Amino acid sequence: MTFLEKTADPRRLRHWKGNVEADYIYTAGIGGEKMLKAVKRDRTLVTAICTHCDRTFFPPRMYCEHCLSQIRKWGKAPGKATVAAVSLARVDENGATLPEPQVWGLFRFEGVDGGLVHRLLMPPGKAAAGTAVRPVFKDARKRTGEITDLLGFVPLK
Amino acid sequence: MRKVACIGAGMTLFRRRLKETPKELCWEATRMALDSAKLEMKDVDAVVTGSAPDAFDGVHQKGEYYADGCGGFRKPITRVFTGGGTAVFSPIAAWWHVASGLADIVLVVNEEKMSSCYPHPQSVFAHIWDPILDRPLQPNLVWIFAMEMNRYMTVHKIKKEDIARVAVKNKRNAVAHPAAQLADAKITVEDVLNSEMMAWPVQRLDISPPSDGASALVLASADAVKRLHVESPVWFDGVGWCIDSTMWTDRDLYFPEYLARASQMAYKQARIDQPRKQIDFAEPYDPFDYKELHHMEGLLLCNKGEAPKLTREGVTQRDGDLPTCPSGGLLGIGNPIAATMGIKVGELYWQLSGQAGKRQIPKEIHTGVTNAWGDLMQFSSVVVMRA
Amino acid sequence: MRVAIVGIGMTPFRPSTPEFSWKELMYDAATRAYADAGVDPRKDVGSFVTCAEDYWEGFGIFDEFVPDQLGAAMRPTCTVSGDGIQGLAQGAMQIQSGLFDVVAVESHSKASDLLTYPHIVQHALDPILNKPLRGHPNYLAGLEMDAYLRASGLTARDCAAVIAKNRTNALRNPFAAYPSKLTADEADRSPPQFDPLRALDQAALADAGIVLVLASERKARRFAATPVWLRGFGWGTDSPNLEARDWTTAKYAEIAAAAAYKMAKVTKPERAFQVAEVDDRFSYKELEHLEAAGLSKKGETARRLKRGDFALNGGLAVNPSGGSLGCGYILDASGLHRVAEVALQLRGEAGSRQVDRARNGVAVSWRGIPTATGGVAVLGVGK
Amino acid sequence: MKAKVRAKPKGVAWAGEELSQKQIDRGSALQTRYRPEAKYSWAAGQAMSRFLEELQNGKLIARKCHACQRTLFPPRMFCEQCYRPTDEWVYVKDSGTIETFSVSYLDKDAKRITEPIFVGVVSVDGASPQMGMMHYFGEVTKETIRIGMKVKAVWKPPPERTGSVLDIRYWKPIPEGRR
Repeated sequence: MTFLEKTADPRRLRHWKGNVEADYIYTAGIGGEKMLKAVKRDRTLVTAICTHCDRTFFPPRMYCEHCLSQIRKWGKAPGKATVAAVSLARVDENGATLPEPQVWGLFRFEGVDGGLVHRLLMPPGKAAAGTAVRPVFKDARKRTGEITDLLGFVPLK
Repeated sequence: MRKVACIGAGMTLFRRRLKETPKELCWEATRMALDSAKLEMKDVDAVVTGSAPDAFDGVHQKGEYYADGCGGFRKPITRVFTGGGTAVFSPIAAWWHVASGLADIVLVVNEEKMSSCYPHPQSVFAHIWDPILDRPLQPNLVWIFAMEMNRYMTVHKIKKEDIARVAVKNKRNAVAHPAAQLADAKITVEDVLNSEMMAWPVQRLDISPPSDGASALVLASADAVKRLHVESPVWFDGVGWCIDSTMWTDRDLYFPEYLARASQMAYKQARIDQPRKQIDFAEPYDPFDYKELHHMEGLLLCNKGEAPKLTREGVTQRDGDLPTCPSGGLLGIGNPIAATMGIKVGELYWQLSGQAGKRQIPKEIHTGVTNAWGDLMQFSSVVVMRA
Repeated sequence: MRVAIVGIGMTPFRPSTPEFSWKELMYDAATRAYADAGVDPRKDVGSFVTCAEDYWEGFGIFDEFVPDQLGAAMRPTCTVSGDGIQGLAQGAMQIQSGLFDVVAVESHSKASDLLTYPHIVQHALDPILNKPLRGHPNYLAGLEMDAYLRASGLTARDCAAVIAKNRTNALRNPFAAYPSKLTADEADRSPPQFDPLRALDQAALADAGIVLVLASERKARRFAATPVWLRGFGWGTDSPNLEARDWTTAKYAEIAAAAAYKMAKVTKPERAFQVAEVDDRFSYKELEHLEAAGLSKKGETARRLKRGDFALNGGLAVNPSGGSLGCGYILDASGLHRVAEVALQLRGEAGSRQVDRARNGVAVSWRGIPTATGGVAVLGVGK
Repeated sequence: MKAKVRAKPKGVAWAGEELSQKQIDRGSALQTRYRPEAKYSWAAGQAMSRFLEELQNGKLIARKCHACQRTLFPPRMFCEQCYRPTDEWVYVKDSGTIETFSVSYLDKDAKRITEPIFVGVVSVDGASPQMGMMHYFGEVTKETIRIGMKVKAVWKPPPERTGSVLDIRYWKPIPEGRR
C-alpha cells in the first residue's frame, strides 16, 4: 500500500495506553438551579414560560430555545405524566449484563413542551408507553440538588 | 467573493468562575449580539460556533450540547476547532458562509467554561500533547510558553522587562473594559518581574488568567447591510489561516512562520503590501505577554525582534502610533480560550464602529488586524477589518 | 460556482488496525485520494478540512495532529467538530467564496484506540439533567426506536429486513468489515439489548479513513476522473435537549434535506435518485432518515421495503455499500463515507455492487446519539 | 472612524454571575460531579512501534527521506514536506544540543514544587538540523543550563526499560571539548 515497508510481525506492533480524564464540577446554572432547588425544597417541577412564543417548557431554562427570549415567567408542571416511550437496558455502560433490565422512559406532561428522560420504576414486563405515571423523589434529607433527587416515575395506580 | 460585514457583537463578563452553564453563557453573548444588531433568530440563516477542548467544559461533542444557547435550534450550525486559534477562526468560517453566497446573516458564538475541571484547567492541558512522545514527561501547559519565550528571548537578546511592559500595558488598558477580570490601573513592570516564578522565564503576571465566558458576533452580506440600514458596518477585508507541522520539536520556535503565512494570505485579499503603514491598530493574541510581541512580528507589523522596542517606545500604547490590544487583551480581560473572540474580532468591530467607549483609540482609525494562535505552537488565524 | 468531487480515497474498514497509528491511517486514505485525483497536495491543494472530535481520538486538541499526514503542514487547515458532510460543506463554501480551487476533506475513525466508547457517549449528555443517571447510552436509541416504530407503524421485523439487506449488500463490498449472508428472520431473532433495540440493530464500530478532493468547476474538468457534482448540500440540528426534540421524525435530516434540495433544485426527492446512502447507525434510523429526507413517503416505507424498492436494483438502491450495519460504524467519518460511496456509484466504479444507470444520488448522515445533527449531500454526474 | 463614540455598545447587557470558591465548597451554588471514563490504547503504528522498540534497546532511530535528504527524528513513515513515504531507518546519536529549555516550578496539575524540573527540547546529533525531542535535563543548575549546551542521554539500565521516552532518565551536559 502506501508505505514502502511495514512490519509483518504483529508482536512488534505496540500500543500506548492513556486517558483524557479529569474531575468535573458542573454548576447547575440559572435554569438548573430554578429546577433543582424547587425539587429539593418541596418536590415541585418548575416550568419555564416563554411569553413571546406562548410555550411552557420543562425542564425550565433561562431562555427560550425557539426565539432566544429571556424567560421571566415560571409555572408548575402537572403532577401526572405519561410514558411516551420505553426501553429496557440489559447491559450497563461497561458492556456487562445487568441482573435485571433497567427500565428507561421518556415522560411527557400535558400542556408542556419537553418532558424528561428518566427511569421508569415498574416491572420490565409491564412497562409500556401510554402508562400514566407520577414522579417519585428521595427523602427530603437526602436530596442534594441533583437530578438524582428524582428517583424516577411510578404508575399512578 | 461577496463582501461580508460585522454588524453586531456581544460578550459575557470574563471571570474565574461563572454560575451559568456553557449553554447559558452562549445565550447571554448571543442575546447581546442580536440586540446590538437589532435582529431576532428568524433573521439568522446559519450559526457557526467555536470552542476549545471539550475537556474544559467537560462535555463530549460540546458544540452539540450547547447548540441551543447559540440559536442552533433547527438551524444549520457548525462548530470549528483550531485550538486557541478558534477565537479568530470561527469568524472566518462564518465569513465563508456569507462570502460563498450560502447565507446572508450568520451568527458566530464562541464559548469556554474552564472552571468545570479539577484540580486545575492545566490538568486538562496535559492531554494536548503527543501521547507517546510528550505525555510520559507529565508536561504542564506553561512549559510550551516557557520554551518558546526562552528561544525568542535568546535569539533576539530580549530583556525580560521589555516583555513585562506588554503585561503592564494590557492590564492597564483593561481598566476600561466592562468585562475585565484582571484589570489593574496601577500595575508596574516591577510587579511583573517580582511575581511568582512559574516556569522560568514565565512568571505569574506574564500569564493571562483562565476564565469562563462567551462571545458572539453577527455577520451580514452587503445586501443585508443595505436592507437593514446598518449604521456602521465593519467589513472583513481579508482572512487567513495556516498550520505548521505537528512535530514541534523539529521547528525553531523563535518566529511564528505559520502566522506570517496566514497574514500574507489575509493581506493579499485586503490589498495590503505595507502592513505597518496601512494598518492603524492591532489586536494580536496575547495569552502571555511575549506572545503579543511574537505575534506583532508574525503579523509583519515590524521586523523580527523589533516588537519589544516598539513597546518600550510607547508606539503600542492606546494613544501611540500603532496601538496594540487597546481592549486590554487576554492579559487584562481574561482568557476563556475560544471566547476571546470578543476581545479580538469583537474589539476590532467596536473600535472601527466607534463603539469602544472609554477604550476608543483617540486617533482616526480605518483598518485593524487581529490574530489568534493555537494547537501546539502551530496555528494562527488572521482577520483584517475596515470601517 | 459549482463544486465537484474529483478524488476519492478510503482505507478498508476493519474492526481494528493495530498496524497503523491514526496518522498512518489518515496518510493511507489521503494518499489514495490524491492519487485518484492526480494531485500533489503540496502544490495543488489550497486548503484542508478534517472532521474530528477530541474524545473520539483521545486528545485535548486533535487539530494539532492532523497536518503532516495530509500534506497540510504550513497550509490553511482546520478541524470541523462535526460530521463528514458538515466538513464537506465547509470545503465547498471555501471554494465558492473564491478562496481556493482545490480543497481536501478528511475524516476517519480510529475507534479501536478508544477503550470506553459507551462512557464517551455518556459524556456527551447534559451534565445536569442526563449524565448523572448513568447507564449505557444506547437506551436512548431503544427509546427512540420505540417512539418511532409506534408513530410510523413500522415494526421491528421491518428493521430486521434493513439489517439483512445491508449486511448482504456488504458481501459485494471488499472494503466492508461486517458482511454476512443474513436473513431477516435471523436478524429478527437477534437478542434484545435495549428493547426494542436488538444486538444486530446496532452497527458495530470500525476503523477507516476517508478523504475526498473537491475542486471548483473551473479546475474540475482538468482532472482525470469524471467530476461528480456536489449539486446541493445542507445540514441541520434539532434541539440538543433530549426532552425537547422530536422523537418520531428526524428533524435535522428534514432541515438538511430541504436546504440541499433547494440548492440542487430537486422538487420530487422520492423520484430524483437511483442511489441513496443513508445513515443506518441503528437499523430503524435508515427508515426514519428515508422518510425525513423525503426519499420515502411516511406510511409507504414498510410496503416499499417489503417490495424490494430499496434493494440493489430495486429502483432506489439504499446503502448499496452495506451502510454502517455492513461496513462498520466509523463515527463522524460515516457521513463522508456515504458521500464517497455515492460518488463511486455515479462514476460507475462500484464493482459488483454497481447500481444500474446511477446518475443522481443522495447521502444522509447523522452524528449518532445523543446528537440531533445530520447532513445531506446531493450528487450527480453529467451536465 | 471617530464620528459616533458611544459610552457603551448598543443594547448591551454585560451578563455573567460570578461564583466564589466558597460558594462551590459550601455547595450554596448547586453542582453535579462527574468523572468521565475516557481510556485509550493508541496503536503506535509502524514508526512509533519501532521507535519504542529501539528506545528499549538504548538507541534512537530516525527515518530518512531520499527526496529531501532529511533525516527525520522522531521517525515517521512519511515525509511531511515531500509528501511521500520515507525510505530507510537510520540510527542517530544519543547526544545533542539544547534548543530551548525551561526551569519549571509547576507540576502537571499546576501545583507548586520547590525542586524545579529542567525541561526543554534537545536536537539530536545525526538527525537533520534542529530535529529533536522534548525531555528532561539533569546534572544542571539554573545558573549553568543554557541554549546551545551539548548534552548526552542518561539511560535507565536495560532491565528497567519498557520502550518509552522515559527509558532515558534525562540528558546531561557533555563537558566542553569532550565530544
